[in-house]
Amino acid sequence: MLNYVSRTIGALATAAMIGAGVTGAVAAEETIKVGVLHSLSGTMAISETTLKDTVLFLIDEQNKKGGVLGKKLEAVVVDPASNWPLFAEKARELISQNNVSVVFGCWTSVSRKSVLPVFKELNSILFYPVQYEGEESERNVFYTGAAPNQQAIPAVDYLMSEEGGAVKRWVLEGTDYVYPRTTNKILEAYLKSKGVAAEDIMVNYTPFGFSDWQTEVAAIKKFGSAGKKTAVVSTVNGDANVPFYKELGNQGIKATDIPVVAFSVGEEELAGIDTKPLVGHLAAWNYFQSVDTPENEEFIKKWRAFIGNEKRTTNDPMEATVIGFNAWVKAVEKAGTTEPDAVIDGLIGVSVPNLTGGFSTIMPNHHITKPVYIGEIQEDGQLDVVWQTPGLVVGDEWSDYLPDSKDLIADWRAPMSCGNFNVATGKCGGKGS
Amino acid sequence: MVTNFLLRALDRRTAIVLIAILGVGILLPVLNLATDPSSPFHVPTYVLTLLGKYLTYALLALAVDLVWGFCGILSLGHAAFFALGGYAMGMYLMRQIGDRGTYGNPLLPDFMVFLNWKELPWFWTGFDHFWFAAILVLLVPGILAFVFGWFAFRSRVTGVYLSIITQAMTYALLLAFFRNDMGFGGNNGLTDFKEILGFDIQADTTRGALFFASALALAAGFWICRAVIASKFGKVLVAVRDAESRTRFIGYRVEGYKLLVWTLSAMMAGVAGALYVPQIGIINPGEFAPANSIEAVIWVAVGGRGTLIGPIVGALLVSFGKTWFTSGMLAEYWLFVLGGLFVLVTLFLPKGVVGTFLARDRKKPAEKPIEDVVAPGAVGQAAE
Amino acid sequence: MVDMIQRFKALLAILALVLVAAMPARADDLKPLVDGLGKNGYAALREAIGALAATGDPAVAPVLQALGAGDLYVRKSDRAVFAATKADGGFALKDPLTGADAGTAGSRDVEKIRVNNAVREAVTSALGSLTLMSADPAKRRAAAADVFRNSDPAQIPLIDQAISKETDAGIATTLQMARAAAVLKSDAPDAEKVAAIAALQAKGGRDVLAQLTAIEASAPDGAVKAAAQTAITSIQGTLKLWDGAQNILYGISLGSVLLLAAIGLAITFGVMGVINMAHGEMVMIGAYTTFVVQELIRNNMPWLFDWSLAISLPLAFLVAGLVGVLIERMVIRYLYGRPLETLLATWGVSLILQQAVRTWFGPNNREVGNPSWMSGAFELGNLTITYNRMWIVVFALVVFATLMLVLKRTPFGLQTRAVTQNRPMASSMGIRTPWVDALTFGLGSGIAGIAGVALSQIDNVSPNLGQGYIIDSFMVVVFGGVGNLWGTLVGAFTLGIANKFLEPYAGAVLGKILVLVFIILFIQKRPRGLFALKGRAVEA
Amino acid sequence: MTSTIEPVAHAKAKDSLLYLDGVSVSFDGFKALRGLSLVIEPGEMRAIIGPNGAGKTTMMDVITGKTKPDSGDVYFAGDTDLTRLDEAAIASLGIGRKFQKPTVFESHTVWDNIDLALAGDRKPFATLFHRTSQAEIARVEEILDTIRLTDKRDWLAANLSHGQKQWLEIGMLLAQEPKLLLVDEPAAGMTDAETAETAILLQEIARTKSVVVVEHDMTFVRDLGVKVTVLHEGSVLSEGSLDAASADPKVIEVYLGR
Repeated sequence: MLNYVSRTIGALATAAMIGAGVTGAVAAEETIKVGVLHSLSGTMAISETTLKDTVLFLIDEQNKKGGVLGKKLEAVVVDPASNWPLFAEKARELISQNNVSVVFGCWTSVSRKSVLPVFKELNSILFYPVQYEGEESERNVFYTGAAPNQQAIPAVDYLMSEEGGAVKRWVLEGTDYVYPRTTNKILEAYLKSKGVAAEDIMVNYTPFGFSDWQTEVAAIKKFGSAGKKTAVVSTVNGDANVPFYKELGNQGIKATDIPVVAFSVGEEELAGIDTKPLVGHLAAWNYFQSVDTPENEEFIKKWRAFIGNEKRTTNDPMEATVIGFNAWVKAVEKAGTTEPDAVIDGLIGVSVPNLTGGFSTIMPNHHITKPVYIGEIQEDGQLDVVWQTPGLVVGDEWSDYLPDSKDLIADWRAPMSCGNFNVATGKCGGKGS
Repeated sequence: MVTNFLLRALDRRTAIVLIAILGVGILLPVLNLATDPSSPFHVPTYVLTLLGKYLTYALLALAVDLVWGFCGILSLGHAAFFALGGYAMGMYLMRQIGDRGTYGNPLLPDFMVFLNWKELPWFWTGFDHFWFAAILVLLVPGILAFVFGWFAFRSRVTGVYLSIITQAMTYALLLAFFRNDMGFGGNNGLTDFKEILGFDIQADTTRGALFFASALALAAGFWICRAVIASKFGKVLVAVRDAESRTRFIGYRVEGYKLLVWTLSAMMAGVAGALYVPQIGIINPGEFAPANSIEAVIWVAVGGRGTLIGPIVGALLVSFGKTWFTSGMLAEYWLFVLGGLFVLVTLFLPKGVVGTFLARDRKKPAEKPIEDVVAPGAVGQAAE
Repeated sequence: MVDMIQRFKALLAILALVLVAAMPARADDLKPLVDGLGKNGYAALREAIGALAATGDPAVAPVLQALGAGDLYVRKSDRAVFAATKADGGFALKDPLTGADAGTAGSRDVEKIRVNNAVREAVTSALGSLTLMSADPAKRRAAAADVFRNSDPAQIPLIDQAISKETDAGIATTLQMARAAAVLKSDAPDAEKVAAIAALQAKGGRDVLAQLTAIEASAPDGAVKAAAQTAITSIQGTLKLWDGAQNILYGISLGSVLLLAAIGLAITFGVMGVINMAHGEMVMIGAYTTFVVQELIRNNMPWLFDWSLAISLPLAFLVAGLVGVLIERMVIRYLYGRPLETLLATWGVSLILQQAVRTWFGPNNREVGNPSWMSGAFELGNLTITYNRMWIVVFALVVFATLMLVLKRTPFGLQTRAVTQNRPMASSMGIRTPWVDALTFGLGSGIAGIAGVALSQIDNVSPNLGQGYIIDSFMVVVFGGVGNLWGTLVGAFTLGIANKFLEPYAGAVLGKILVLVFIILFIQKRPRGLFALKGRAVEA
Repeated sequence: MTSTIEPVAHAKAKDSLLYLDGVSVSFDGFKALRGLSLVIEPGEMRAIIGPNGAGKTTMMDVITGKTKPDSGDVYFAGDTDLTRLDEAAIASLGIGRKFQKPTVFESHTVWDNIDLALAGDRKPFATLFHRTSQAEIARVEEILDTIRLTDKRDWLAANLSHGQKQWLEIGMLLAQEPKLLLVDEPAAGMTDAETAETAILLQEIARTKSVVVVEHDMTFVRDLGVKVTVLHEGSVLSEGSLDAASADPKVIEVYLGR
């Protein structure tokens, strides 16, 4: 009896030891470790695997140039398996067990929220490369994707303009999670500030992975038949887009009648759809594969060579990863160390070339400057730029169109060093009153 | 009566297991806090939180085993109870943030602020108090289980049908909690916790205490399960598992038994969830995913259903495997391993690791009562 | 701005009228107009389009078409406009008017003429007026529809002219409607407008409603506004009825998808009692088979594309069926009589299959195209019926009927039923039960495979495809009653229609939750589903 | 409770232990019982015979509450309407049932099997805190003795032989202390010696309780020497002594006529 109990406990103890041993081995110091925290299995693998490959590609390129600070970079890849709590566990593992100097990772907001406390507690750096809802600025995180004002608002501006179709009536169609909810809140406030009446805005949410869009598309059609030019602003996420667009195409909603502008649909998603019926629908991003610059051409060429696929697409989050990575390299070289505090301080103001022929600069609010492009879907699945902002747009972490965040700003430079400084009360910590 | 009920189950073997669990529960936090990081005996915080998570999983597995291994109810929805317990705790932790949220709103959690909620929904009242949350950790899963079970068992929904509707239950809850309109933070769930009972949630001492609390809960769960199984009630459960209609014909109202053990099990799962959340730092609707429930069942199957040690061992083994395989270049193979494990265990180790172990110890026909081991074939019979 | 465009359009139409009869201008005269397309800015571009359309020369049509398709480029050196196609290292240039070769250019020497929706609309509108009197009735019909949509008062004379020449009754009606709509926007006398409203009301439908709502909103109080209001109320009333019909239709469509997903499970789970959690992955395998077939066809025999689904069907059946047989032989056969354990083992199998597909094909969505006969929609009264959904309904019913026939009328079906009802007896009568088991499981899996072919037409083809259907499939089978294919049929359509009726009121998420709760409660009432087999045989 | 028919039924059922009148059950159109009527007196032992599909098992299902009849009355001990009760309530009234295939709790020991069947409070909480009393131990030992399994008390029931399982099941019935025992083919699969012993065991039991035995084995029925009811296609074909029944031309036709 005692026998098996002790054996069981022995096994447990061994397991614990191995757990500690395998991951706790002290890293050999001749490399700088870079953590990659993207889901390689589960529902998010569809988007995140590409970003893992991108980081590996960038590390490879950097090592060809001799690494950083004379040391080679070494990727530490983990798979949080689209499981949000696992993101936190893996982040802790990367930082405290593998001693990585920086982590590139996360796609969904919830995964970022899940790892945030870990990065704060262990004081490390996360580069987050995906467009998101804003309303956040943390010392340990650098947001290289678009904030709402770098994507949603310019897109709506374009559609409201004469050349964008002078849209008067809006459908805000989204997946029911925080990014669409917040974006739509911001857009609603913005549209109303531009004189759009409440009855000219329709908001609808569907679940993740939604596949039967008949009712929703019919409702859009109905809403669009009120005699005013109507457009759909789509924050539909991930897999649900393909059936959505298929239904749009089949029900004959042409871009010239009711254009759909999407913030989560890029080249990667379109690769899974027959785009012929979708020509003219729009997407707003800070990068398109079709952008015709030498930098982009070279990047695509090298990327395809690295991945061994001559047709592999590129997309906006990849560009955001590139910008983040290059900025980190630059900041480390400037600081002469990978010490997080030095790098975090050093990153502000770092300016690196983006792939669309300009420069992106890391701002004191840990967001970056980006150009905004509106593209229309082409028959070949590419997005052709039809409009772009005249200059770079600074990412605005706290939206000016939400009542509770319009007074907040973030500035991580000393002496303010605050992610939610209230300009009305002059206090850090978001306190409004 | 209750003391007696518990003490009666405290045979030598149970005592050893309890001491072992509590010993680990004390030893590891002490090694974490009292030793220098360079010491070979040092337990890193990472390992401590990881094992703390495993312990809550083990408690969940124990809960699943209590109904599946001993009463033949295969629940594919236990993650729902786990998550509900977690949400109850998460709501308390959210209230503890107070005005330290990003917007500094003293009344509302952040996710309500930026979605323009004006007041706290009624179901958030009371969660300022730990005792209230602690009660709800037990009550919410308990009441859901009771209502669900009351309908299901009275209508004699059994076997596969029951499994499938438990899955429907957790799936419906998953969809419901995803809805931002519900007021539970939608897909992002509840996160950014600061304090529990006034202690910094990220402090090593708090982590140590939570680890010990998890061990304590596991030990208590083990003891209660042991006492339940050893009682006449437990024998009736096994009778129900092996031959449900026979049990009815000798006069036991089976639904009452199922309902009681089902509710007890759901409450245990709720406690597991409540301990899981502060250690992980987030609770979101993903915890309701049917796949999570199935994974819990796998822990039990791997460890050995119908034994009480089995689910604990299974949960630890599989979770450890998951941690190990999802790091580095093995990541791509994790699902192959997990999938293969399911297949191989069902095919070759129908009694699980511990069950097989025990069976090897007792080859000859049993000469004394065996409460822990499932007889071969019995489980299949119980299934239909 | 809007005003200006309106006036500009009016001018154009008059010009067009004048020029329709005039002699076609020569290519040389058109050339500067074509090069005008190369100016920067959308406004300039639209002006250039107008200028081209104003020539009324049919030779302009291909230029505009090329522009709409995004095939026109400007040579940077001389701002000349060409139709360009990608050739190695650069572009092959052609004169857009004559189609004559114009040499090549490097990829950095030319610049694409950017086309956006507004430009595309201008192109369609221009083409519409150019093709309104085309000899091809199909082109005329499309043009008439465009004219109706634009309902530009300036085009009234043009429309009148077209009506007088039109021989096709259908096109003539559309033109009449277009005229009525245009009249409403013009400054015609109220009486004429009221008559136009009556004409439009008679046609009804959503696009008319759109036109009328706009009129109603802008018209001053008076006869026109009142007439518009009555017409709107009347059309809305009719549409409400149509909405009900549309919901049923959507429900049937969703039901057919559920039926397809569940029908294979009705065999493996319903008939054989195996809880096959890998069922969704069989659907996925079918969808990937379709992808592979289409990929081969695209690369080697593009003319076969419309047949790709027909070719995929038997292959998907075979591939998924074969995988099913393998699973049965390697795993499930050891687990008969232990249904809850098959659940665990097949869940494991499903994880392995998902990851295998992810490893082979990559985690991304794969493109499966709709063949032409499955693209688009047709109108039936005020119902929009999309071809792909319609064919899927038909397909689901055909699969169902075939399966019924196989099970009821063939020796194999007889053996299957014999084995599932009384295994020892069947075996002692000389039926090779292991074979029947394997083949039945293969049949269920194969059917899931062909369901995958159909579902690839409306959903993502990704490793997660199967996961999306597994819970719904189980709900359908359990709700309908295990062991009864009719139950699966009725269950699928009931749940589909219920879902679609709830959705407009409760929203997609709550609707789905309500359906799930309903099923949970329903199972309490009838623990063995809608079409439960009663009696001792079931409980034994 | 005060419908006009019930008093009549009560009057007829009053003196009987088990009273079935006009009971019909159908499954998807197949009529398993059609107007079955049967009366068992207190202390009576009755054998029920009939070909396969005659409705014997369905009749047992109706009495024990597993199947609800479509029509007809089922009364126990005069005035208890069994159609309104579930299996557990009926068992608590004192109706025990033994299945055709021996059904014991395979992963329990012989002792626990009897212990579980022992009369007592069957509510969940009562069993949770139940402590086995000396009286109960004595009673289990007594029953073990009766069914000749004392030396196997710690064996798992799964390890018993077929005959021993049959006896264990009978022992469980005894432990229930029922007023009426329903026994389905107790001799199936037994050796001749076991069959004979089983008959003796049943007769012993019948001294204090009413017993209904369903059986195919004519020798066994003859050994019992009790009144016989012949069922056919869901209703009673003939009733009386075995000899009288087997002389009944209707019975002969059913058994030999085809």
